[in-house]
Formats: sequence, C-alpha cells, structure tokens
Amino acid sequence: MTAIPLVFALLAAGIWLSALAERFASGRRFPSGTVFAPLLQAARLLSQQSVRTEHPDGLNWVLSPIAYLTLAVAGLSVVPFAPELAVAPLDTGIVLWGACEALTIVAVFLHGWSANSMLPLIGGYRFVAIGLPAMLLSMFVLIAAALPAQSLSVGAIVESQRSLWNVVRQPLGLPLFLLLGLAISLRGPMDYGDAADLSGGTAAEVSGPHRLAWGIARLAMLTAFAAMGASVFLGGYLGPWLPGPVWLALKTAALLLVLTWLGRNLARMPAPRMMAALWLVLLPLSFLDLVIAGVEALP
Amino acid sequence: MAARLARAPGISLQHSIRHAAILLVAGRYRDTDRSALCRLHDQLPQPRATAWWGAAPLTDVHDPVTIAEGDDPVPQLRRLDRDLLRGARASEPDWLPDEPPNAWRGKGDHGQGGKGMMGGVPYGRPMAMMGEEMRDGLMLDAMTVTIGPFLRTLPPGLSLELTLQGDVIQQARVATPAYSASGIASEPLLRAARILELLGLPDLARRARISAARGDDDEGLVAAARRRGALLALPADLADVRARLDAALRRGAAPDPGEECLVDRLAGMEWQSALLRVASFDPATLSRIAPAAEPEEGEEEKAA
Amino acid sequence: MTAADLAFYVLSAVAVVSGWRVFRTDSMVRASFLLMLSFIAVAAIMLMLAAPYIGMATVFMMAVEMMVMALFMVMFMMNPAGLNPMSMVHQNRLSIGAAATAFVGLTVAVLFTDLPHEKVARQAPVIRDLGHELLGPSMLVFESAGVTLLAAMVASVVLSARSGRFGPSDEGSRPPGLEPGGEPAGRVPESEQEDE
Amino acid sequence: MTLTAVLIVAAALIGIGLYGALSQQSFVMLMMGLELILNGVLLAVIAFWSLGAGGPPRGQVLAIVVMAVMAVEMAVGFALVTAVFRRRQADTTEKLGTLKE
Repeated sequence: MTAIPLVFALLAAGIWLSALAERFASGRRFPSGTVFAPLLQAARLLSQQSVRTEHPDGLNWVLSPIAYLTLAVAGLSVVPFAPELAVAPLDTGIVLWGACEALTIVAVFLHGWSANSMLPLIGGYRFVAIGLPAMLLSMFVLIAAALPAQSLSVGAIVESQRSLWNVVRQPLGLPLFLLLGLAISLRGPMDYGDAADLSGGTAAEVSGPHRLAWGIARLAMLTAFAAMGASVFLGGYLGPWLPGPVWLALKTAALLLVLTWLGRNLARMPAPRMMAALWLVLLPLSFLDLVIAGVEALP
Repeated sequence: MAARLARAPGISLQHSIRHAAILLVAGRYRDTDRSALCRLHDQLPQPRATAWWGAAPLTDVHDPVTIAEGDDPVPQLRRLDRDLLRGARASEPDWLPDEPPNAWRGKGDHGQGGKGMMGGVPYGRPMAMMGEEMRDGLMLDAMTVTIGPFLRTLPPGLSLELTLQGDVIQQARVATPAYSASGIASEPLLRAARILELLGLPDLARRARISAARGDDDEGLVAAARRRGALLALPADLADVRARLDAALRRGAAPDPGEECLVDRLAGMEWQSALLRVASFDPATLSRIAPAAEPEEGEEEKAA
Repeated sequence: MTAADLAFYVLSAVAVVSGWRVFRTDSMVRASFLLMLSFIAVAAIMLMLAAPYIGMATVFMMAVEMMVMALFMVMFMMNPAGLNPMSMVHQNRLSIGAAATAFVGLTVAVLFTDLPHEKVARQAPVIRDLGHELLGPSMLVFESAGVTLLAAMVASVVLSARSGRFGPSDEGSRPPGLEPGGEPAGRVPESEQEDE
Repeated sequence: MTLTAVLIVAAALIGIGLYGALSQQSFVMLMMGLELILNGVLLAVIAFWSLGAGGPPRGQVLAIVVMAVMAVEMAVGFALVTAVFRRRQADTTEKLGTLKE
C-alpha cells in the first residue's frame, strides 16, 4: 500500500509544477516569491466569495469539480511506480483509463451545464463535440501500445518497453495521445471548454474557492495524463541508476512541461475545422498507428 | 490605455468578471452604458473594488478610487488590492438592487414563475423557443442574448444582440456601436492582440500589446504568429480575417472590406469565427459597417 | 455479512434507485446522468462478479452514450432543464402494472427455479479467455456484431442526415427523370398526390 | 452475493425499464427505458456466467453481444428520432399517429 502516498505525492508535485510552469511560460515578471506564487494565488481565491448564478443545477455545480478531481486520481491509480507497485494493478488498466477519459467529458459538460448561463453551456457543448472524437482516437493509440505487451494492464505495457520505448516503436502514438491530454486538461489548441473566446467557457461563472477547486482538478488531470503518457510511451518507471518512482516522476515532469508549452504556443482553430481535422485526418492516422503496431507484432 | 498594463508585473487581465478582484474603468464611457457598467460591477466576487482611471466615477459611489489619466495606475492598483485582501478597505456593495429581470417568486403552478411547459418566466427568464437551424433545417431552440458592451473579446463599447442556436449565430444586431478610437486605441497591434487571444495565444497577445504600448515595431511578431499556427488555424472562409491579422501584425493598413454589413456577415457563423471576424476590423471600418458610432472614447478592462 | 455483500447491497440500491429516479426527475440532463449512474453501479457489481473487462467497457460505453443522450435531450426537448415542472407520461397505470408484473414474475421465476451454482474460479484468466474466445471459436458471433454495428452506423447517417441524394430530405427529394426533361422518376410524394 | 440476489436486482432494473418504456411520451425518455431493460439483461447475463455456469468464455461473448445491441439501439434510435423530428417536428409518441410520410 505504499503506492497510495506515492500517488498523492505525485499529484501534489505535478499540480505545483504545472502551476509554476504556467507562470514561467507566460513570460511575466513577478515581484518576489515566485516559487510560492501558486500558493498565494490559492490563498487569494480562498478568500474570495464563491458567487452563485441564478438557479444553477446546484448538485452538479458542486459535484463536477469533485468528479473531475476524482477521475484524475482514479486514472493515476492504475499507473505503476515500480514493478507490481500500483494502487490498482488491474488487468484492464487502460480500459479503466479510457473510462476515466469518457467520464471526464461528462464532468466538464456538467460543469458547463449546471451554471445555467450561456457561455458555460456553449463551452460544455463544444467540448463534448471535440472531446468525444479525441477520446476515440486516444483509445486506438492505447490499444496499439497494448499490442506488443499482449495485455491491457499498464504494468505489462511498461514491461514490454524494456528493449525499446513505445515512443520510438510507434512514432505516431505519443503525438496523438498528447492531443487528448490537451483536450481533457482543457488547454491550448484543444481547449474548447474553458476557452478565452467564451470568457472562460465552463468556468466563466465560477469564482473564489470553486474556481480554485476547478483549477486544481484541471492540473490534477494534466498530471494524471502525463503520468499515463510517460508509462505507456516513455517506459514509465524503467531507467538506469535511479529507483523506479523517481524515473516516473522525471518523465511525468517532462511531459507536463511539454504539454504546458504546447498549450500556450499552438493556436486554437475554430471548432468546425478542428472537428473535420479530428475525424478526417487524425482518426485515420490513429488507424495507421494501429496497423504499424500490428505489423511490428507479427512474429 | 489598458495596453500599458500588459507589462505590469503581478497584474493580469481576466476574461471573465467572476475571475477578477478589481474593476478598472479606463477612459470615458457613454452615459447609456452606465447600467451595463453597474451590472458588470455587481458580478464581481467579494471582496471587490473599482478604480477609475481617467474616468468619472458614478455619482453615488462611496469613496471612489480615482487615478488621473496621465498617471501610472499600477502602484495604486497594488495598494488597493492589498488593502482589500487585508480587510483595510471594505468591499463595495452592489450598485443595483439584486432582483431578477422578471418577477417570478410565487407565480405559476409551482411558484417558479412559469406557465405550462414553455410559458411564463421560470426563475425570471423566458425560455428558449424553437427556430429553424440555418445549416441543417432542424427545428432547435434559439436563444437571444446580448453580449457587450464591456466584453473583453469584443471591441470596447460594441454590444451585439445575438440569436444563437448552440454556438451558431442565427441573427445579429448591433445594440450599441463600438467606441470610436484614436491614438493608441486604434493601434493595429491591439487588434492583432485581440485576435491572438481569441486563438488561444495569450503570450503572443501580450507581446503584441507591449509592442503597441511602446509604439515600436516588433519584427519577429509575424514569424512568431506563423510558427504558432495563428494564420494556419483560420479556415478558408475566414481568409479576410487572415489577411487583416497579417496586416495588423505588420502594423500596416488592412485591405478594405468594401461595402459589407457586419451583422449580415455574422449570420450562420460559429461563435469563435464570428468573434474573430468582429475583432479583425479596425475601429474606423467597424464604425462604418457596424453603424452609428458616438464621439466618445473609452476602454474598460478588469484587473486582478 | 461480509464487506463484499455490503458493497453489493449498496451498489444494487444505487442502481435501482437511480434507475427509478430517471423517470421522476424534471431535468432531462439529470435523467440521462442518473441512468449513467445506474449503469456505473451495475458495472461495479460486474467487477465484483469477476468480469473486469465487461464492467469497465460498460462504464466507458455508457459514459459516452449518456453524454450523447444528454445532448439530444437538450436539442430536442423543450424545457430540458425542467424549469417548468411537467409530467410527460401516458398510460401510467398500465405501465406500473406491467412493470410490477414483470418484476414479480421474474422474481418468482428466480426464486422457484433450481439455479445452478458453479462459481467462476478465482484465478481464472477471464480476460485472456475472452480474447481467445472472441478471436477463436466465437469469431463469427463477434464479427456479426461488428458488421451489425457498421450497418447501424450507415443506417443512422442515412436516416439523420439532411442531404439526400437528390436534394434535402425534408423537401421530398425526387430523382431526375429517366430521359432528359422527363417526369421525375420514383414515387410521387404523398403531399403532391393530394394536390393533383 | 448469491445468484438469486443478483438476479432479483436485474429483475428490478428490467421492471423499472419496462415502466419507462411504456409510460414515457418523449422518444428519448422511452429509449432510456429500453436502455435500463438492457442494463438488467446485461447484469443477469454476467451473473449467470459468473455465479451459475462457472465462467465459460462464451458467457462473456453473450454479454458483448448485449452491449452491441445497446449501441445499435442507441444509434438507430437517435437517427430515427432525428429523421422524424426533421419531417414532422415530432418529439413525443403521441405526435406519431401514423407511419405514412
């Protein structure tokens, strides 16, 4: 059961690192105490009023950030920190992760729906339209990664990369998977839920502690995704000299930084264009990825 | 004016009033926009404060914080923020009575203000009614809403009355025209910054704003925008926006859109594309195609 | 009572109660997600029944399905949030009677049947078995399901898309004439028949 | 957790689903009833497989077929609802008195 504290330590470190990376990436100068800036921001939000809109769907309004955060934790629970060291070393690890992806879309939609306001609702709607195809192609990519391992368990997928990491073996896999990461953590080119053109989208009406909870949940999902991506494509805990959990943390951090950079430096196209790109270009690419994995798996 | 804030350390401009702590009213505003300003203010979460930078405070505001037009607002804003957080300054009360747009309490079959399935004003607002979807002909709910005049993604002062089905605009009407702009407010780079923000490139937008505030050329800007896919992201039916963004990044004159009417062009467009198109016009063109500009100047932004 | 039994009772209660609430809430969006909750509870029971793949896949599928359902609700239904409480129910008594009959009948059948009791072995490699079965002896079944899904996809696009082969479907599209300028081929739409 | 108990839960789900399918006017709600019936069926199939038949691989194949049926029902169902709605603005069963045009 040493895995449980490891999960929460990784989550906390990931949230803090990505909040910090976000600040550095923005290129702003900060007066002092930059390292603690996320904490200060959190304290500020805690002291603010949590405004309620008129007649929201009260239950879902409260539940959606909680569900989002829970899904991040659940997704992280199948990631192994060392051989046989995961909170839930399931045989169906990546199916569980897929279920978490799908439910994340539900959580974001509910967040937009429950505010009873126009911009959040449009954000929720748009996110579903883009999120579902993105999730679909991520599943193909994950199945391709499961092929050489001959198992749906994340631990087995990591073990199958002892000779060669999946990022090399299946070059299409990681880039396509990163797209999904940008989508489910609501950032940059795939942020159709909380985008600036909707004044914050599903989060446009939240303030104070509620906004803090939503922000933490977003970063937690980003961390969970990065850990998953590091395990499936970058060999997870595998690596010389250092112990497994350290390697996983390092690779997770690297993916976090890549995602943060991509999120701030790629333009977001209008939703219909992105929709066409997802269905007509990227989904066939994920099939191609599956074919490549299949051909390689031939004895 | 707000372009000058782009460089200020520790101050970030927010997209939603709910995310802000301080409302900064920069420049003059129209008398007709007063009620919109009050509504905006009342959506600020507490503790909250308003600063008037080169703007006349509303008469009934108690103890207003005013900043002269030529002054640097950053030190004052910082002090204000610190006082608010420490409780040294009381949070501002609502400026408008907190009441729904229509009375609903106790009315109707269940006290929710509605009648039957679709009638009445449940919880203060009428329900969306069916209308034909433009692209597909399905009868779907259409909602009429007004956005602006202080929406950050629109040019200051412009407010549009939109009939929306999902994120597609069925019908548009200019409710109030944009403020006419002169000096720095008509700087092309500010327009480019707004477009870049709509494209999800906040850092590049900030770079453009800083360059606009300095009033110098930033040669790398076009290349940087190109590298990040800003021009590529615009689809073929937004080719005019692409051309105007390219021109604005070079601080050049945009190609003349000719005799087009803005609101007609917006019908049938999806939300982000529509905002991109609105943001791409320079103030002079905008006042021509989205008519009846008034001789005032002003900008309003939110700072935290 | 073991912890597993307790978990089973709680999950069953969640599945049944949320299934019942689906038809009792005014908000259509809540209704679809209550149904999803019911499915998730059933999926958790299936996990306890040593069917991890089917359970997880159910959650995955139902999350997507109910999401789409919620969107359709908001699209098609007037008053999707249930702001004006309403009752859209017909033949209520008959339905309650039928439901009660079905439940009682099935329960009686369950209670009075001599059910076999052979549990799945604890360490059985059920997922591997499933994979070998699907791509081995039951391949025909599996492929039939796949082809059926493909047919359903084609059918749903044909049914729901507006653009017909000869014009928008809701305007009664008809194919061109067999010879240039001739009478349009195909069946004459009902509406035009009445005009003649 | 005996086979009998699980089957009774499945029966309850089927009963509630039947109520929904028969009583709801709106097409989409009606489909929710059908889904709930299939939910009960799926649970019963897995219960028989796990607790009754000793886990033969074919039992899970049956469950997969049930899931495919669910997906087909949803896809074709929604397509039909869209088609009918486009043609006649009908979203409840009462508005569909006839199958003609």
